[in-house]
Amino acid sequence: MTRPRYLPGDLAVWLLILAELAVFALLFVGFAVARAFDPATFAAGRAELHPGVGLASTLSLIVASYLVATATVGYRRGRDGTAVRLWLALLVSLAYTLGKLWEYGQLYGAGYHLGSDTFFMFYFFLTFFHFLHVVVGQGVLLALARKARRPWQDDRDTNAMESGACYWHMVDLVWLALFPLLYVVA
Amino acid sequence: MILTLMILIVCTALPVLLANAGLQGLLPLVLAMILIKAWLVVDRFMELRHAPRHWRWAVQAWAPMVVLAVIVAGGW
Amino acid sequence: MKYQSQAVAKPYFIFALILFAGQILFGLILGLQYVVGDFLFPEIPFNVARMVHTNLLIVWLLFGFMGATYWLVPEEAQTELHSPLLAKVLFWVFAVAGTLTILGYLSVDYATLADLTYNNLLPTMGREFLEQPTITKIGIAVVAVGFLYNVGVTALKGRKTVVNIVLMTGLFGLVVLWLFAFYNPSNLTLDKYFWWFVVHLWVEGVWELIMGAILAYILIKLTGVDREVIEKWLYVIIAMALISGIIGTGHHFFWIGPPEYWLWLGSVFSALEPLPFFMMVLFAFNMVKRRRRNHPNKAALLWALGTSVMAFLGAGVWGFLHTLAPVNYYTHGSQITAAHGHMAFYGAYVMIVLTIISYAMPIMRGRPYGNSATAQAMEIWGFWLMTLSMVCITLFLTGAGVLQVWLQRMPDAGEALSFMATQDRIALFYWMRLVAGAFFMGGLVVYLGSFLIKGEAPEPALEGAAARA
Amino acid sequence: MAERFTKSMARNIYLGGSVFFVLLFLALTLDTQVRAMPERDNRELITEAVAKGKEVWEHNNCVGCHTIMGEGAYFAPELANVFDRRGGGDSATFRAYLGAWMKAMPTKVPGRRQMPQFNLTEKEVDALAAFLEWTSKIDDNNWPPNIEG
Repeated sequence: MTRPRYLPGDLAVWLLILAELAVFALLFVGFAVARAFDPATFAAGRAELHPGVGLASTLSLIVASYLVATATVGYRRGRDGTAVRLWLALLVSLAYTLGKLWEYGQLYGAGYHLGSDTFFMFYFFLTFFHFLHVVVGQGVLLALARKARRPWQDDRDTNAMESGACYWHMVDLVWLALFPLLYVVA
Repeated sequence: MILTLMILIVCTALPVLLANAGLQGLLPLVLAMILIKAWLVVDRFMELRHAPRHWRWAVQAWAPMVVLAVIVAGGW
Repeated sequence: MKYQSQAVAKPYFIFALILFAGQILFGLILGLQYVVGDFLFPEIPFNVARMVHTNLLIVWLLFGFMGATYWLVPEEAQTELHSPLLAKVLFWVFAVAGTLTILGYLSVDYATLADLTYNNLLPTMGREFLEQPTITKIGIAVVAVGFLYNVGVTALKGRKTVVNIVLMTGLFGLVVLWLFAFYNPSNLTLDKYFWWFVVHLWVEGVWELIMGAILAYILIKLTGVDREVIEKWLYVIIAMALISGIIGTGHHFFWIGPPEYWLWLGSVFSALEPLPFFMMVLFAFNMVKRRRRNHPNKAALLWALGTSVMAFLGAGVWGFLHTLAPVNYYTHGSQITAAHGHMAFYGAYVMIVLTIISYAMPIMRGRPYGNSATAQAMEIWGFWLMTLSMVCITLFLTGAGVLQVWLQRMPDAGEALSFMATQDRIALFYWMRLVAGAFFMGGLVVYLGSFLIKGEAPEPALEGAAARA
Repeated sequence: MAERFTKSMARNIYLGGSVFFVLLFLALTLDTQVRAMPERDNRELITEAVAKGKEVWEHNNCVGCHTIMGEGAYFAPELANVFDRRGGGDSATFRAYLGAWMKAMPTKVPGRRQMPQFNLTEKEVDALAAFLEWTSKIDDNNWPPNIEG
């Protein structure tokens, strides 16, 4: 038996997601073009980053995304534990936030900023722009977790839940491309 | 879902570990990993596997387009 | 007309159209001066004519926005305007101040005007589009605050529709951003940076909210589509406008001193600026396709659809043409900028004001279903004449711009033509633009003439409308 | 394939999106103004004469015909680099050129674009020259592409 095809979440959120993905895609292309013009600067800049922190950030976002995904499925089916999963996801994602802040502190202490060179311009803008998205996502998770804490109701707002979750996964998706581009490819 | 998570973790860690081990020429692997991870996130986590096809492909197309554009634009 | 106080919009619309005619007249003078350099010199030098042309545009659009607001806020809020008297007083204050300012431009030279108005106490004059004497700028601020208070109170005491919320947000932003007009530091780069807070964040920011709200209101009225549907699209469209447009300000920071990262940010975000305009086209045509009534005011519907298309072409497509930094490096400050400016202002803002006038004026003149078929036919002639003329103006200026870039900007230092030599070489395009401008004036005359035709559209039969849906 | 599309979600995106991008824009403005601009706009070179020159520039509505850094009317030549174009990058040469130019206006050549006679004093011409010289030294990402502007 096939279920009718169904888009999780709100159309408005999907329009936003498409727009955001387009912005990030254009920024990635810009990054690649700039890198082609000046590979030495980019290689030197990359050497200053901390791949360990980057890796840990990635893992924290993936795990959080997993928790959000299972929370959404559970919520739709009326299972318990949605709130717990969302709180856990929020907690896990804090590893990303703290890691990023630590790395900003390190780099800033070493004298790097938005205007240092083209690599750091992209590094700071891309990661900070993404960082802000994560912070917004964390706010969304917080709101959803508080909402889900309330006892089971018939009129569960699966629209809000799925919309928030998809936004969060979009943030994760962007990072999955951003992380290797910035930290790994040498 | 838990399987998806496992694959995502492996795909993320693998290039980093290999790079740390001093291997060169990892770019194709890194890009392939991006594609696999994006596929899983979109289809499983976002649950677009069951979404109307045009939505599924619109979002699924993103990662390949980025990878392709990066390859072309960067002349890699 | 559902509420008596909506009628205060009428003088605003009439005065707006008078200033519009003045704007086009001075546009023709400018177009002629481009090819006959000493035309009207020294009585009306180019800089004066241009100042009158652009300032009239801004002021008449503000009159149009105000009229539109006085018209639709009470109706949306389902209540009478807080103070029709205040609206009338502010109309006369603004009209007199505006007229005096224009007369000032024309009667004394600019330096004298600056001295007469004590510009040295708070120097704000002599910057593009902000040429108004400081006292006029203060006047605009005062009128705007009074206006905002009047409609704000009205909107708050009545029904809070999305149209009203978005419109009020846009107007509030308009007033707040106007305050940057008073900041004029000695540092030119700083001056320009915040000057764009007025200019860009008006036309590619808050004005888009105003435009979106008016368009949504018109579509609700003309198509009978459920308000709920139109309102959520309005939200999404203006969200896109702000998401792309705010950082999109960066495309003005390329060559005036701010750091290099604006080259990237400005390019990327303004590449998305056509998106909200494109959505507006889809939105308008979709709503019309799904219409549940056939409103007999065909002219208003044509204006509404035309606005969405021309705004997309002028602001979206022509903006994108030269917004990427590597392209803009060559086109910045060329006739391509002028081409984009003309079509964008006409398509987005002139046409939205003419749309609401086309809908509201007949009602205020006691013709609830629109003007007679003859008057509408004439108005539609005006629409096509003006719109096609503007398309031609834009194409000719684009041609001039491309040639200018080719001759003056692209070659290396030794081989590039000087500015004036280039101007001579592209004179043919300027002549053609002038002809197109004359046709535009013709279109405007036809359009204004349609107001003189008597009679009204008959009340529509109900069944016909239902059958279409 | 029912799609859900709610007004409340659209509103959240509008409000959230606007606040997000306004804050981001303000953060970038802060970085531009506080960190970057002092290195690029030579603000330490803004003398009294330069400031006075900007006033002369504004009081005579020069931007009504000319462009400066590409902004203004497109009727007369770009002036952000006129110091290099007409003065060859030398202050005294440029000052002499500007003084002679301002005196000679209008040319009254029939059919040609005319520049008004502004009756500037010697001091005002000095200030204007200082302003245009300072302007030519702003780091504007190497615009215009060539000396013709």
